[in-house]
Amino acid sequence: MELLIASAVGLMTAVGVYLILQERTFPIVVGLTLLSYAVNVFLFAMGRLVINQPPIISGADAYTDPLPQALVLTAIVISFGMTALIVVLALRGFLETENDNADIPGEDLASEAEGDK
Amino acid sequence: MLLTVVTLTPFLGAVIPLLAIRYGRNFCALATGAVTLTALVLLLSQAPGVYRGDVMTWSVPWLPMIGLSFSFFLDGLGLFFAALILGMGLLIILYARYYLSSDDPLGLFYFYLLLFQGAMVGIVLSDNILLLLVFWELTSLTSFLLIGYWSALPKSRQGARMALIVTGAGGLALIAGMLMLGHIAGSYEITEILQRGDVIRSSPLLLPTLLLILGGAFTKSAQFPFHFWLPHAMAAPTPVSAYLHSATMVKAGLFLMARLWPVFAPTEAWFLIVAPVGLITMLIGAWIALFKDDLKALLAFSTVSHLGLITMLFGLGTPLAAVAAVFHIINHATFKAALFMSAGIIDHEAGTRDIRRLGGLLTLMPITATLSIVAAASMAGIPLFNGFLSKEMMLEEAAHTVYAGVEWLFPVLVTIAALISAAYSFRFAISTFFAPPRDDYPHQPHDPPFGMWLPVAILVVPVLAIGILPAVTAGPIVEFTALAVVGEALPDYTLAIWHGLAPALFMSLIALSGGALLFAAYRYANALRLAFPRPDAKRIYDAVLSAVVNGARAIIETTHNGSLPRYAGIILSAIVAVGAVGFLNAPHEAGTRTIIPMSFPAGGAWIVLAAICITLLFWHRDRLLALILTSGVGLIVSLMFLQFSAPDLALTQISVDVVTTILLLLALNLLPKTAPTKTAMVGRLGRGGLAAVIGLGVGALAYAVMTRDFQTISDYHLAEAKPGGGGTNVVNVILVDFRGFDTFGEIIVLGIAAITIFALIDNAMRGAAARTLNSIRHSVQSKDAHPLILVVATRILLPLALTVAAFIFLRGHNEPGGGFIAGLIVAIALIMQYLASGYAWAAQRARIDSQAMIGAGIAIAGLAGLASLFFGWPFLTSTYTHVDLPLIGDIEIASAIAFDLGVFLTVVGVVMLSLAQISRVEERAEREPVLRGPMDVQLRQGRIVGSNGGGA
Amino acid sequence: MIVLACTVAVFAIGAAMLLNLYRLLVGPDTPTRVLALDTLVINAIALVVLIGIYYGTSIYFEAALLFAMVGFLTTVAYCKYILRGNVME
Amino acid sequence: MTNWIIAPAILPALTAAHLILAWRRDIRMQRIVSVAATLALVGIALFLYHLASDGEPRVYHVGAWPAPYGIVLVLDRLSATMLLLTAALALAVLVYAVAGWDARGRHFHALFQLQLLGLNGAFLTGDIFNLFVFFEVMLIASYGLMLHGGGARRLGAGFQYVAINLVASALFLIAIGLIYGVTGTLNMADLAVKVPKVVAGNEALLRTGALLLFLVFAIKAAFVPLHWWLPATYSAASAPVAALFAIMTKVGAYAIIRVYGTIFGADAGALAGVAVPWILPAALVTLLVGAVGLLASRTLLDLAAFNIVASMGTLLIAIGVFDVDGLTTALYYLVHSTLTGAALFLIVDLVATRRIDKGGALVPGHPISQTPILGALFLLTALAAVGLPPLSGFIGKLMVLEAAYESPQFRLIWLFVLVASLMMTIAFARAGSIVFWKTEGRMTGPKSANAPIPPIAVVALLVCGTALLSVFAGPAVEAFKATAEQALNPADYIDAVLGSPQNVMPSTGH
Amino acid sequence: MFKRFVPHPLLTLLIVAVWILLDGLSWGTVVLGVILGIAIPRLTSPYWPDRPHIGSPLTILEYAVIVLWDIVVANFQVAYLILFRRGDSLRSRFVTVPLDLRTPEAITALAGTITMTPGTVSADLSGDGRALLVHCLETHDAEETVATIKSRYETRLQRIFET
Amino acid sequence: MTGIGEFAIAALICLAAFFLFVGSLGLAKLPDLMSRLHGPTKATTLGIGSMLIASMLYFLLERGTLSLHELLITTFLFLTAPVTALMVAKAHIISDKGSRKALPPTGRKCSWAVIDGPQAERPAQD
Ligand code: NA
Ligand code: NA
Repeated sequence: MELLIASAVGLMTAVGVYLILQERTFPIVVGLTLLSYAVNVFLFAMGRLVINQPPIISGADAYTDPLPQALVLTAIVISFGMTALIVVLALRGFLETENDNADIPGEDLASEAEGDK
Repeated sequence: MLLTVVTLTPFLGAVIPLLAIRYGRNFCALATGAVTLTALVLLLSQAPGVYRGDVMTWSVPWLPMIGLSFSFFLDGLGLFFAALILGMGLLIILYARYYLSSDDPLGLFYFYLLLFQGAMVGIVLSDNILLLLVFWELTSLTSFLLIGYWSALPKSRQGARMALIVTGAGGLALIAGMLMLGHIAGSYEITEILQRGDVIRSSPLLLPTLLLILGGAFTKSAQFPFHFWLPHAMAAPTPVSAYLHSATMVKAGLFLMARLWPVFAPTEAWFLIVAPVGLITMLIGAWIALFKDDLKALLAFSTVSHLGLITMLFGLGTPLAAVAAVFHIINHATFKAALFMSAGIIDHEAGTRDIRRLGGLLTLMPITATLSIVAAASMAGIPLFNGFLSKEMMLEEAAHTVYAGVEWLFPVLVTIAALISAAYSFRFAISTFFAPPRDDYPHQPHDPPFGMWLPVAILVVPVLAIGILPAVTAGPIVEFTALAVVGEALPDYTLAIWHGLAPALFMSLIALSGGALLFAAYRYANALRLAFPRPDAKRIYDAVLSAVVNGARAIIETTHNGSLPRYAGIILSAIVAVGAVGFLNAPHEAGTRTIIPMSFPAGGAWIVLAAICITLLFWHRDRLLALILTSGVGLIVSLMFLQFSAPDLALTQISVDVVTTILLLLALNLLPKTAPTKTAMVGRLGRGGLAAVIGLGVGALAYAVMTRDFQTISDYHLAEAKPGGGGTNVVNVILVDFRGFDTFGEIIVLGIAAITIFALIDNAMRGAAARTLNSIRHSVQSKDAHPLILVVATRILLPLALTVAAFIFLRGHNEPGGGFIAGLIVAIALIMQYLASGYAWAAQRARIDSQAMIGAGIAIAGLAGLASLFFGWPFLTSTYTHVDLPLIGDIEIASAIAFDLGVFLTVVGVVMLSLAQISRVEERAEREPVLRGPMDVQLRQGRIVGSNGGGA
Repeated sequence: MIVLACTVAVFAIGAAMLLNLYRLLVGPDTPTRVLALDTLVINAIALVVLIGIYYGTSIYFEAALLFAMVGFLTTVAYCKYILRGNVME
Repeated sequence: MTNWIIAPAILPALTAAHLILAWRRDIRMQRIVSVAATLALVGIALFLYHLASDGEPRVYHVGAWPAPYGIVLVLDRLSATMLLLTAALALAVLVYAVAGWDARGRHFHALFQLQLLGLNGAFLTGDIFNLFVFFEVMLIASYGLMLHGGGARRLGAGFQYVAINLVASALFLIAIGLIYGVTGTLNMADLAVKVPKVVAGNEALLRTGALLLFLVFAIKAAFVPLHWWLPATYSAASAPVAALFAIMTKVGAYAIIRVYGTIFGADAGALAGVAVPWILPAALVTLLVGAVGLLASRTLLDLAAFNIVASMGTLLIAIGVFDVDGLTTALYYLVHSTLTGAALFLIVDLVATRRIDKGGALVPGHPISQTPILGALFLLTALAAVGLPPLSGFIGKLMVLEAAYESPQFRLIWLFVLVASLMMTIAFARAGSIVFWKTEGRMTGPKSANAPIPPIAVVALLVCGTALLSVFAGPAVEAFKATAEQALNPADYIDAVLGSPQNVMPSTGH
Repeated sequence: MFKRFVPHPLLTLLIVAVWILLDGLSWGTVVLGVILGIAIPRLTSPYWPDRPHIGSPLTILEYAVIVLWDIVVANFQVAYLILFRRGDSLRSRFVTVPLDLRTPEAITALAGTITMTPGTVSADLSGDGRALLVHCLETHDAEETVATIKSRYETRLQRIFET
Repeated sequence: MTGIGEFAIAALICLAAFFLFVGSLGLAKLPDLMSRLHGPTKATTLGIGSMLIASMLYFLLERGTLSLHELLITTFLFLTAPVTALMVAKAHIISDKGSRKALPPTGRKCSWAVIDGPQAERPAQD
């Protein structure tokens, strides 16, 4: 199992990173979503994998580590907020410039005269 | 104490002219003069003591950690320079009053001047060399302002910047040198350092230290090859040139050499470096001066030459050379300042400073002429004028100087230099005053007002006095000053006109007669000069500077090209590099934890995930598909959470994903649906490689950790959740209690995201964005916006969903669930309505102010946390109790639920606000009128009411 | 016996999911993919319930419940997108 | 008494909530409430600074759970200093913004308060995951502020800023995961206890975690080559926001001092000073890039932005030395560069808004109104930035050179520092003479009669701050020295956090 | 009085039931369920204007039983088709079902039923809501299919919703 | 604990598994989308249905606890499945020109909603 999860994390990370390295905003957003999946699973896995011992106190003799779960929950929520924001940001940037490149529209000062001479 | 006062007086007094100018230029000048005079009087009041031989010091710590202190000391050298600076200052103030025209801001000029004066005095009175550095930099700065005083003139601006940059660079070298000197000597106090000469001389760091300090001194005193800035600084108003560039600032370097003379002069390096540099400067300066047609330029290079002379004298390292140096400083200060002022007067009166366009001024302005001629004679080194005496001594010293085993080198070269300086002095005097008068002056030149030539006259007096009676007039000053420089008893010497038939006498005669001849043969000399290449320092400097700037731009603009892929690529590569180095440089052992056997569904899920990921890799340009695939990933991840005992995570992931998907869909509707393939194969391979490496790394780390056992603090959480936190769902108890502070921050993140989205969209309704929205052409496929069957279904689902939400919320503390998930479910339920019946219709019915909801949510969470303070417990301390209600029976109420309510409200508010905002944009982009009805097909009691185009 | 049944079921559902995956990736058109995703979710629900039976715990039911709601919403959203572009007009 | 430690977090949060709830549409009330709250924050920060100045760290157990199980806030000299600096800067910037910038978009004041919440939380927390959370609060608020006002360039830069920081956040989680996965704890003090005990077989993992965490802070601190987001972001942000951001890079510096002084400090056994060797080289390059960037500037905003990079370079050099003198210098320079960086952004804004046709472009333009005062302020700010006397920049430079003298590479450091300040001198001299001297045509900008005073006053105040920092360098450095000593000797910190819990409940029966 | 508190008794009942399904049967849950059962309909009523009045429970029960049975049958039919018939050999086609139903809820119910029962999926509604588009997986006689739909389901639904 | 009960549960589970598989098989196997729709919408619902009944029985007989969540899930699915199918069908009709041609007439003046959108009532043609 550990190998499955580790490889899954690696795979999601790789694809996420690859998408983040694109020029356009939308794939970058998708990439970031994938990356946060990967990272959440990674963080979750740091509590080790345990089957059928949910951290719900029920007189069972053992429970999985609840702390990483709480951390991942926070992480999920935060990355949700961030994703929402960056999606709108991408949209907004596109509306402003009519292109969805993830670069910065310069003020092109180069055209203007040189400095002190 | 008093020394500090002397130093600070000009600084504090600097504001006076700014205020005094209101009451007229004369008053302003008087006030400024008064400031300088005060300082001068205070200083001279100490003269007797100093000449009695006692050194007065005063010190308060400033920054002990680095040995910086406010410490001053006064000895012969300091007194001499300080007096020179303040005395000259007085004359300049007087002169400038008349020189500057009425539309020049005189107050500002005096303000700068006094600041400069203070800085100079500070340099010469500082005991702490770090303090000296402070003043040193201040002189560079104030001279920058003074040179740029006529900022309208390009020459002034460039001259000012050149001076600042060159002397600034020297200043930086000096900082390094001084710090090293301090570290070697173990003290930053000059008085101490002078005691530790031998320690310093024996230090391995001696040479770098010396070079760095000389770097400072040479730049300031315009020594070759840094001499080029000084003539350009002459763009400044003449009073500035006279003050900074002949009398004072350029002498700061000389002062430094004099100050540290006892430490460095005995070393071989000192002589080998300083003496030749001075000599070369002396020669080059003189040679260039000879061919300058601008009076001020001529004087400027002459100054360079004389500074070289003095530098050389210090460089020779013999006590008598030092005496000569001091003597020449006095003499040069007098006649050169006088000449600068006269040049200014001539410029003022004749409207030009070009020698070729001047002539016959002797008759037109006799007073000025007489004074100038006297000063020029001194500059030429004619007997009975003070310049002659110090030059004589210089020649005497040079006469028996052997450099690198060559006897003739110094004697010959200094004689040539003297010869040339005689020549340009003649040229200055004769072609200005004696040459046939010209008739093309803008207006008849005549002597200036009294106040303008008075300073010149005052300066010419010592020229003659010293020239005739040196021993009486200058003797004591020179002696005490030289004593302070050398630091030990001086060998016998006499300041006299006649030293008998010494070699110097003959060298002098050669110089004068040769000078006369050279002036006579000026035309041929000039031809000779023109025959050789003449490197223009200014052009080189400009070329270098613009090369630097352009180079910088090339670097920055190619690296910071705004390409996110590149930025991200570099950052990620750096991460990989550092991570790899970190991992490989430490021991690592494989884990020993027992592996969980693989199961079929897990394997299946893995295959699904892998397949989706790989597909995504190749088809991400079809954005809708990419989105669908991402939903698939989310599904698998949620299942994974379930498989490994994390129901809460699964619930959260599931509900978050759907909201994200809808957000992305809304955005995608306005964004381009596909992206062109423009990346080159290479680029794709590079990115793929980097991605693969990172993926491998993260996967490997995950595996490494998962396969080893560890001790964790969460046993405590498992143990305390029920008794301490009052809940059996440990994850939820951690979220709202153990680590409630995290959750508090988390909902605030959500809140901020929402109001940021709100702000972002809010201004999308205007300007460029609005134009884009209007230009978007939707190819709407179906005309059926609100399918009846969908509408009805969602109407039934809504109450059910809300019920579920209530359930999830209430049980959260004990079973999987909680405020966050409940909030998302409510949001989802509402979204269903939006989807089915349209945002407009649904929003009308949703009487929820989502922004208020967010605010309330955060407030409730915060206040719920604060409540515990009133019971004397820290923020977010929770409690719970069991109440036994009739019928219902025992139920447990944990105060954490209030906090969870805050979470709930925030979440609902955030989701609603975000979607609402994007919908606003979508509405704006709509082409055709959208039905505002709940369902497009409207059926009523057996009648069908068509309702197309019914806009709200 | 139940365990055996569960094992069989797990394999059957796993196979079903792989079939869904096939449709999801092969398509050909977007509605098909959406349908495939929807079916995948339904199988997931079954899997969750099955796990519940297998481990004899009811802790996972809310997950199934949520899957049911969310799966529906997602599918409808995608379809609405195909139909109208703007899913919330 | 110790309850006040939570105040810097709660006050801004509730203020923001109140602003969103009550005064969404009333900018006037927003201003009043926001300024009042920030004033109160300054007061609280002063009090906390006073509290911390006795040298004993104070611990606040949020939720009354004992450390390391709950989240603790720790008030020591370092955190108190950062809190005070932040509050003071915030007040100045806010006053500047109230002159009009805040009305150019929605929710400025709420975002501003939440930004403060994020900063304060980050400075106070003693738990690495909670640090992550407050980093996120700080960042997302900064996104909001940075995008405040809209505009194509701002949106473009904003997207990059957000994207890069999201990557950084992912890295942060991975690092935390690794550290937790090996040590099983999140509390800094507890980590400081457990890190030295880590078995050799786990060392590589922990070291990797530590270094990845360092990279997160390095990105925040704009270490070259992780700095890409900074110039564009800062030059695109509105002036007051950019000025406030002067503290953002310092958070990275703070975190480095905190984490690598406390958790991976001298007593951390095999992992002692794990990140330190990386700091100095990167710092030198950062300084160089900053200086080159200054030379390359085409606008006043570039100038201000790259000045931040350069000053971070210098600051990080001092941190790179990582001994008491080094950190003392670092703290001095941190305060200095924060004030200077902020002042520069504001004065640049004042100038650019007056140059109607040319704006911030470094090309000759009209003479501007109020040139004397603005010119003087620009000159002084430039002096501080370049490191010329009489302001704190010069002393800071001397301190850095002094601190580096003991280091084996002191020649290299000196070379970089001195050459860089020469380049900066050139850059600022060019800019200043173009903007203030090389002018033609009629005067533009509001007549000094009807120009609002507060903005100029704010800049003047910041400059005064650097002047005071210079004049009273002695006492200031004394305080910083004490701070540095405390930061480098975590024993007290650990005792305070893990030792006798003051306000913790008995383990059961809440 | 009762009407004012419980505007939609059926929905309230449903919610109480759901609540009990979720929370298990106890006095506490019943009370809480009732509270929700009253609160939620009030909250959601704006989203569901003019809810229909429902006919006698018996007819509903009868209908439910029929449909459930048909669903079971349908599943086996479809299973057979899928397993033992080559895809292209299926005679699948669209048919139009003209509607007499008027209430949206009724139409929805019919469409749902059709989809869940033998070999048919309702695919769309006519623009005026008077006809239903149905896809048959395997049919030889469209008219017959339509007829069964109308007789077996629509009439009953009319009795439930529109009398 | 009755063997019959256990057997029933096992049988239901297998039945569920069977239908789920068949449903997905149909999705994969059938030629066009409209036919594929039949598989999931029916088979899966019954599959889930019987799985849930199995689960209920399991908890009732094996655990002696009455677990009724399953009913709720079923309700949701039976409520949503037809709508899902309808929406997918509409999406298909829109995105696939061929099938749009193949649609039978509505027998009304207006065409299907997905194509023409809502229309005012007109008398039936006959
Ligand atoms: Na608590
Ligand atoms: Na950016």
